[in-house]
Amino acid sequence: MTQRITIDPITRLEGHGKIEIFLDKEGDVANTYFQIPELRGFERFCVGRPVEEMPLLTNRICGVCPEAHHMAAAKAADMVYHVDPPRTAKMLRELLYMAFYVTDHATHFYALGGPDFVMGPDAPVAERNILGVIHKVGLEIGGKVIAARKAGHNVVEMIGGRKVHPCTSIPGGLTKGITEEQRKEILEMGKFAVEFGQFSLKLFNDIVLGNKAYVDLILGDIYTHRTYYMGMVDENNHTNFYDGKVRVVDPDGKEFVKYAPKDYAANIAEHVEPWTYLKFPYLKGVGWKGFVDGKDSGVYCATPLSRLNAADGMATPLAQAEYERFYSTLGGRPVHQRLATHWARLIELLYAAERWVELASDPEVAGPNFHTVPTETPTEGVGIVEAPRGTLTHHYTTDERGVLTKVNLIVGTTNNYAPISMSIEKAARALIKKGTVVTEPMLNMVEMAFRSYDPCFGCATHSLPGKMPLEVTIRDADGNTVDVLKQYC
Amino acid sequence: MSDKPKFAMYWAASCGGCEIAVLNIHEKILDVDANFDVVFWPVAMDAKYKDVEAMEDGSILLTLFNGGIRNDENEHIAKLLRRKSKILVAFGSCANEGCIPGLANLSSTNEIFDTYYETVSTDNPAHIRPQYRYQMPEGEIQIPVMYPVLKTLDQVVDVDYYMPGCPPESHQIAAVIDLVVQVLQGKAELPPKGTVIGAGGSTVCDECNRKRNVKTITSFKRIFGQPIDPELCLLEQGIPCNGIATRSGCNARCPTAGAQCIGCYGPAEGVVDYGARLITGFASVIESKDPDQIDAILDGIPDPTGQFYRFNLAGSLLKAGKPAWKRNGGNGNK
Amino acid sequence: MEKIGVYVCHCGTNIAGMVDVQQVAEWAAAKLKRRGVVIGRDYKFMCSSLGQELIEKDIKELGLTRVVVAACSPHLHENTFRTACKRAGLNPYLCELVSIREQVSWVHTDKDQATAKSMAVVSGGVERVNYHAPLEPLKVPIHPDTLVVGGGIAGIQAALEIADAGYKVYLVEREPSIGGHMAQFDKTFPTLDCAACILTPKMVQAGTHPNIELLTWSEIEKVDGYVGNFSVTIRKKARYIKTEDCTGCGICWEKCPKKVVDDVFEAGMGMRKAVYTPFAQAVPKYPVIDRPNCTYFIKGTCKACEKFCPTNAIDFNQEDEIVTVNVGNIVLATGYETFDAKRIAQYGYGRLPNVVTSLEFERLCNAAGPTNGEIVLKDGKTKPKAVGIVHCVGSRDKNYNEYCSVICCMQGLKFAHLVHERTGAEVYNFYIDMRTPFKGYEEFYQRVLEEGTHFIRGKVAEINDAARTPDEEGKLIVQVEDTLVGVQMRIPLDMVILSVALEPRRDAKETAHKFGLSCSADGWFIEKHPKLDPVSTMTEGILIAGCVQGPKDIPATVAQGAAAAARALGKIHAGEIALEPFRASVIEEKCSGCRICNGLCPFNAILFHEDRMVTEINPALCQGCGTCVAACPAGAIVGTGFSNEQILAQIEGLLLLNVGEEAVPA
Amino acid sequence: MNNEQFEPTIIGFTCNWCSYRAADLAGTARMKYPPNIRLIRLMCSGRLDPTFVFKALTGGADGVMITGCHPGECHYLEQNYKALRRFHLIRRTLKGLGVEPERVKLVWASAAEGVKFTNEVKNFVEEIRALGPLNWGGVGGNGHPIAAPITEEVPA
Repeated sequence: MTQRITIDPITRLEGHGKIEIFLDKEGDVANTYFQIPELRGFERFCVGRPVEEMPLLTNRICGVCPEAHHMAAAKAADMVYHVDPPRTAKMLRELLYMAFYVTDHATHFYALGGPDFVMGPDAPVAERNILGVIHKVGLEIGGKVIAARKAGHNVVEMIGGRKVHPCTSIPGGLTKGITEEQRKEILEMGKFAVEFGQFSLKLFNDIVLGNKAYVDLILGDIYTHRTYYMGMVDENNHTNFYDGKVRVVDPDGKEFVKYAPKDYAANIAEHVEPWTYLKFPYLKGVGWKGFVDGKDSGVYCATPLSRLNAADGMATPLAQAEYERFYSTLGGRPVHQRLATHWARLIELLYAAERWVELASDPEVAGPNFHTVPTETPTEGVGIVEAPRGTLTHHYTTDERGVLTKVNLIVGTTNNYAPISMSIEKAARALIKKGTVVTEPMLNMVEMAFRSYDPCFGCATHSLPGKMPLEVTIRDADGNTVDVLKQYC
Repeated sequence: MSDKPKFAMYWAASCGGCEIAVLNIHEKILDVDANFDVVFWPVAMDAKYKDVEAMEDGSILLTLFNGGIRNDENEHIAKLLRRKSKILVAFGSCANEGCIPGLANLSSTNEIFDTYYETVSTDNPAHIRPQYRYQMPEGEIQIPVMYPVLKTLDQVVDVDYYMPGCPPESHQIAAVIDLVVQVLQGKAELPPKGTVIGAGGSTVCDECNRKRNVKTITSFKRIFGQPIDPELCLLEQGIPCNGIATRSGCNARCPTAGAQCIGCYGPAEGVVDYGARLITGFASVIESKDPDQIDAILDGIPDPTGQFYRFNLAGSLLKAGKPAWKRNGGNGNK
Repeated sequence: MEKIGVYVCHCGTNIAGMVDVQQVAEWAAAKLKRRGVVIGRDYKFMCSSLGQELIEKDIKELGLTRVVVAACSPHLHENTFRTACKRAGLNPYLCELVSIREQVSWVHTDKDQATAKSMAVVSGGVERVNYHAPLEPLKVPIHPDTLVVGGGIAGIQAALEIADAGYKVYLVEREPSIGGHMAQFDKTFPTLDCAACILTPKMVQAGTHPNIELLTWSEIEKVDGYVGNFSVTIRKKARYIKTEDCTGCGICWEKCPKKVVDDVFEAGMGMRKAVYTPFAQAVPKYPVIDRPNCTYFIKGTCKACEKFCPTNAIDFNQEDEIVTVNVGNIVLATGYETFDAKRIAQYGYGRLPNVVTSLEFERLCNAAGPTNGEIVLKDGKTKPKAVGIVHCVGSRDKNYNEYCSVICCMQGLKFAHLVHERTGAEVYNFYIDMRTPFKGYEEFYQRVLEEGTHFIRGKVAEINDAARTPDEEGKLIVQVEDTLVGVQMRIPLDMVILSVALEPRRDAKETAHKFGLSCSADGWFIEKHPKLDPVSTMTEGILIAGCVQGPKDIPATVAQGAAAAARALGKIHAGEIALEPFRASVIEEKCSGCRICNGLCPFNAILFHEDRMVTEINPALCQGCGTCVAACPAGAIVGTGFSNEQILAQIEGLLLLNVGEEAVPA
Repeated sequence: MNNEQFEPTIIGFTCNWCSYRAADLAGTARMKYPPNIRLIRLMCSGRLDPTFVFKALTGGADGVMITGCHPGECHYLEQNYKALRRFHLIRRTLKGLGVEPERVKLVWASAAEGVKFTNEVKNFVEEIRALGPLNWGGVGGNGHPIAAPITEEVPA
């Protein structure tokens, strides 16, 4: 006799999932498959386009983090033309990027990941969303969230020309600078962002860390994986989102490798499975051993948590303090508990806000010298930034006119495809046992595993059109379908 | 359930920028909450697909549909929402004209696979390609079938209104929400079916403050190749700015920011083929009567096809629908 | 939905012979119902009054709102059918004439294919006409003054006709005097009356006519405007003569020390002075000073003319004068030039002194010419004993001009007669074909035959002075094959006259461009219709007369001059003209002021309002070419008569059979 | 394609003042050319909107012939040069779209050149025949009459 299990779809992540769960004779989980169902083909159709369009075209890979693609593309294009943008240009780009980080992390914590904690995993569905959060924490705080996002978007617009899909980065710098007035305005907004960062961490303290159940949940085994961690660092091995080298630490927190963008292909490879459109990146130096964690598996993770694990500290004081509190609370680096990612994310938010203020305080950011005209013949370039959802790599080759002949992209969430699959399977195994009647809150806890990565399949599916419908199919040992649950959002 | 009119927003093959643009109306989002019962909005709230199926046809008042139609699942839900919605709005460039992902219509499915699964960083000695149906030890699993071309929403279902932009500008979204709210309160009328909403009736130049003269083009230049005069029309500086043919409504954001318009708002009112308008606009004012010289000048546009159809390819005369479908590996008789 | 009537013409067998017209009509009625076709008829001659009545009847009885006629080229009968619709109360522009004769039945050879194509053409018309809109012709007032360009017999005739009717004429001539080529001739065929005797009275008339303003020694600089309302800029070249004081007494050219070869009027056969009138009866009588040759202008001293001028009419400080005149119509009668015989080296022209061109010979036998009418050799005294006349020099010749210059045969006969009469010499006509149509010409041919002139049918191969036999010594030898008897001949002669071709003016293309006309491949101006409208051009208000339209003799030239005048007079009398209402206009809300179109109009019909940042089109200046409509990137410019909707629909219609009738929704 | 010879469909855009009259002249002179071409009369080649070319190719034409007055002889003085420029850019764009640029041809023919017109049509028909049919079917994107949406389901 086969049990019918109803499961609600994974939502509130910027993308959808298609999960196949197979049960064995005992009705335990035998295997799960997490599939990405679509392919968009940017690598193909960007070929033939002029390279200076990449910051505009690749924006459209992901409307959630277009700024990340805009920056990675701009940096790759700089390298293609062998041009080093003037200091003002670099500062402007990073400033835009910091403002974006604040809005993006805020969006995730309050609208996507946050509700699990603010409302609690077992809160009624209708309330487990941003409106619910606002209702619970109060309109005044809701207003703060909205104000913070607004501030970030205003900066993105001032420097990037548009709120979504910025348009000002070109090989050698930007098409425009900012005025001194704008700088002051941006500085003020930055100060507000810092407050907001501190406030958000306090909220996390009170609601989450103050609640033992949540802390246990975070520290519980369901949400733990021992993998390698990746993140970009500056010359002091402090987290940096815009520029630097990519550092990877092993499950014990020891540096495994630190590579410059141009060497990415020597360190990262992508594994292909026939049952999904998306590829599985892994550490070349370790090799692909399948969906397993541990030191011998090339599977790595690139998330806010990973970035903290991969760095020796934060480059700004307030964030550094939180960084230390984070590890002392959770028992030292590296932290393997995925749910801690939400906390790490807030620490990054604070860092971004502080960096925002730093940059906006330097008058040179409003200087007139925001572009260097490229003079060299274009050839090849790699641009890497830390997207909120993981290390983002753009690699271009062009002909002598700067028209693309080769494009390769390894995108934020993609880095985490393997670990996400593992987390889902682990959660499923923990939850679906011998005919358990699966409850909605319990399933939301599966989703929480998923959601901690803040997976963005707009990004991951850069190679895919849009979002993944979630389809959970549960089958018995004979392969008969016990139930198919389709969710097209 | 409240008796407020029902609102839904869905993303098919899109980047999510449209959702963000909607979130970016900031306080206005509370108006949506106040005036609508949001029944379906994947990015912002939990939702049950089966609930949507269970709804009466036409019971959703307003659905903003963004994203293009890349596979059978996209088309399936497009049809479902069409059935359930009184007003279906093609929201954003993807749903309107295919947007950047529509550039995929230049290549066949296999060409896309052969590129993506063989990149420099890909470890694929067996040249594995995704299988729509695949036999695992535990049983067969499937992934949706990718269409040979990306289609626009009105190529698969009947569309009531079109709202262009990549993404639509937040102030335009806010304006449309105001309008709908006013209609709900009986203070305003809905525009006729098929109307383009949340945009202007002219082209970007209409909102662009750059100085303009009688146009003649002696050469085309790349945006990064030289200093740009911040005052003068970009096209007159030789920068192939698409503003002349692109629908107004964005406040000429890109030209104002010193970047050429790339055309995300699509064709102006009543235009049949967006690219054709640009071709004729650019070509008509080339300053030469000599074929060779004309060619030399046109060499300044390294990628005419991308230049003229960047956002519009899936909605263009030549690359839309059946023929391209066939050419890209689909069965032309479909 | 429109109610469309489709009418397919048999044109006797012209169409019906190659197209199953009945099938086409029935197909349209059946298959194009859903596109609005309510009736499809075929008829023997749609353009006949009965055919037109058929349409009118249906319009009234079936309430047709659109009409498609499939017949001959719209250039022939578009108006016919529009007028028919108008009579029946349907706006004429709701009628579309599609061509299945010139473009189907006459050019195709397979009846099935021709019938299929006709269907396509008809459905194209049906789709198109669905998008037609009622239009009203554009009324333009006609300025009563007229400009005549060219003071030859054609121009003079046209000018006199109009002036006599009481309207003002500006007669512009490039040379110092009117008269043109005819003034250079001695006799005119076939009547042999003296050219001067019949021409000079007309010249005087023109010169003194109160309604004619002569502008000789003048050239057209620029033409603006449109029919009814041209504004023409004319350069009056400096004469260095105060015409108000000059009496034309002639003392100045008597006294002028500088002799110049006159290669215009005397065709290089005679001399003139640096201050001169081309000929005695010149009109106007005032001379001009030929600046490049005038000693004073070259050396800075002389002024003989000034010293002796009894009325102090000489003025070395005169400068070119620019005048602008406004006229409603323009008659172009700029005439022709003669073929340069040097181009045919084997005829020895320019090398052999006694090989002369027809024009030179005209001067030679002209009583007022360099030899006072004595036909003598280059030595100036010897009378020729044998003279040859070579026809078609530069005409009917693939290497030069393929056309026939029309006048050469009669001119050759005329010369033969004159030579015979004045020298008694033997005369040989070397011809390809003798062409003597028209009144009295053939009789003249007979007369010359009877005078004993030799006619040798054959194209002259070579003319040289390389004697082979004693009797050839000092002679010109003409080598020719008499193709009638098939023998090669060497004919020793004293003088050979080359009947050189008439060619378009060297600057014909420039002139055409100035006036917005088009030239044929040969360079002659193209008339509106070769048969039915040989005096009008494609450009409303600009008429052509004389050889500018193609080679012709004096009677034909005079007739065409008069015809052109009549045309102009008709318009002037009507006071206004109705123009095809095909015009472009800007939809202001759509115009973004991008200024793409601003530089595209050669007629300056497009203006830009800086204040409102929008473009506007002046309908009176717009010629309806549609270039701006096609160019507007915003689709903000619309054109009546050839709108996007109409053309796109016509494309769909033409391709209907390719995609299947059902593809087009009702 | 079956083995019987391919009969291309060609849309020809003619200028009211020159090439259309050249076509008339070809007719009055009873010159012969294949029936594959169907003519549309424009007032001037300058009226040629690239949309017309794309429309024709999308609507079932295998080739498009653009004709106008010879350079310098345009009835509207110089509008044919605008057609020339557009023609060049149309060809470049078609190439990128995967359509052989040779399917669009520009021919200058004066009102007097009935013979030239006839020969150009003959040649072009053969050129297109050699290229084979344009597998472009008949569907356009922006809601024009023939642009019927595709609604076929693909089995998942």
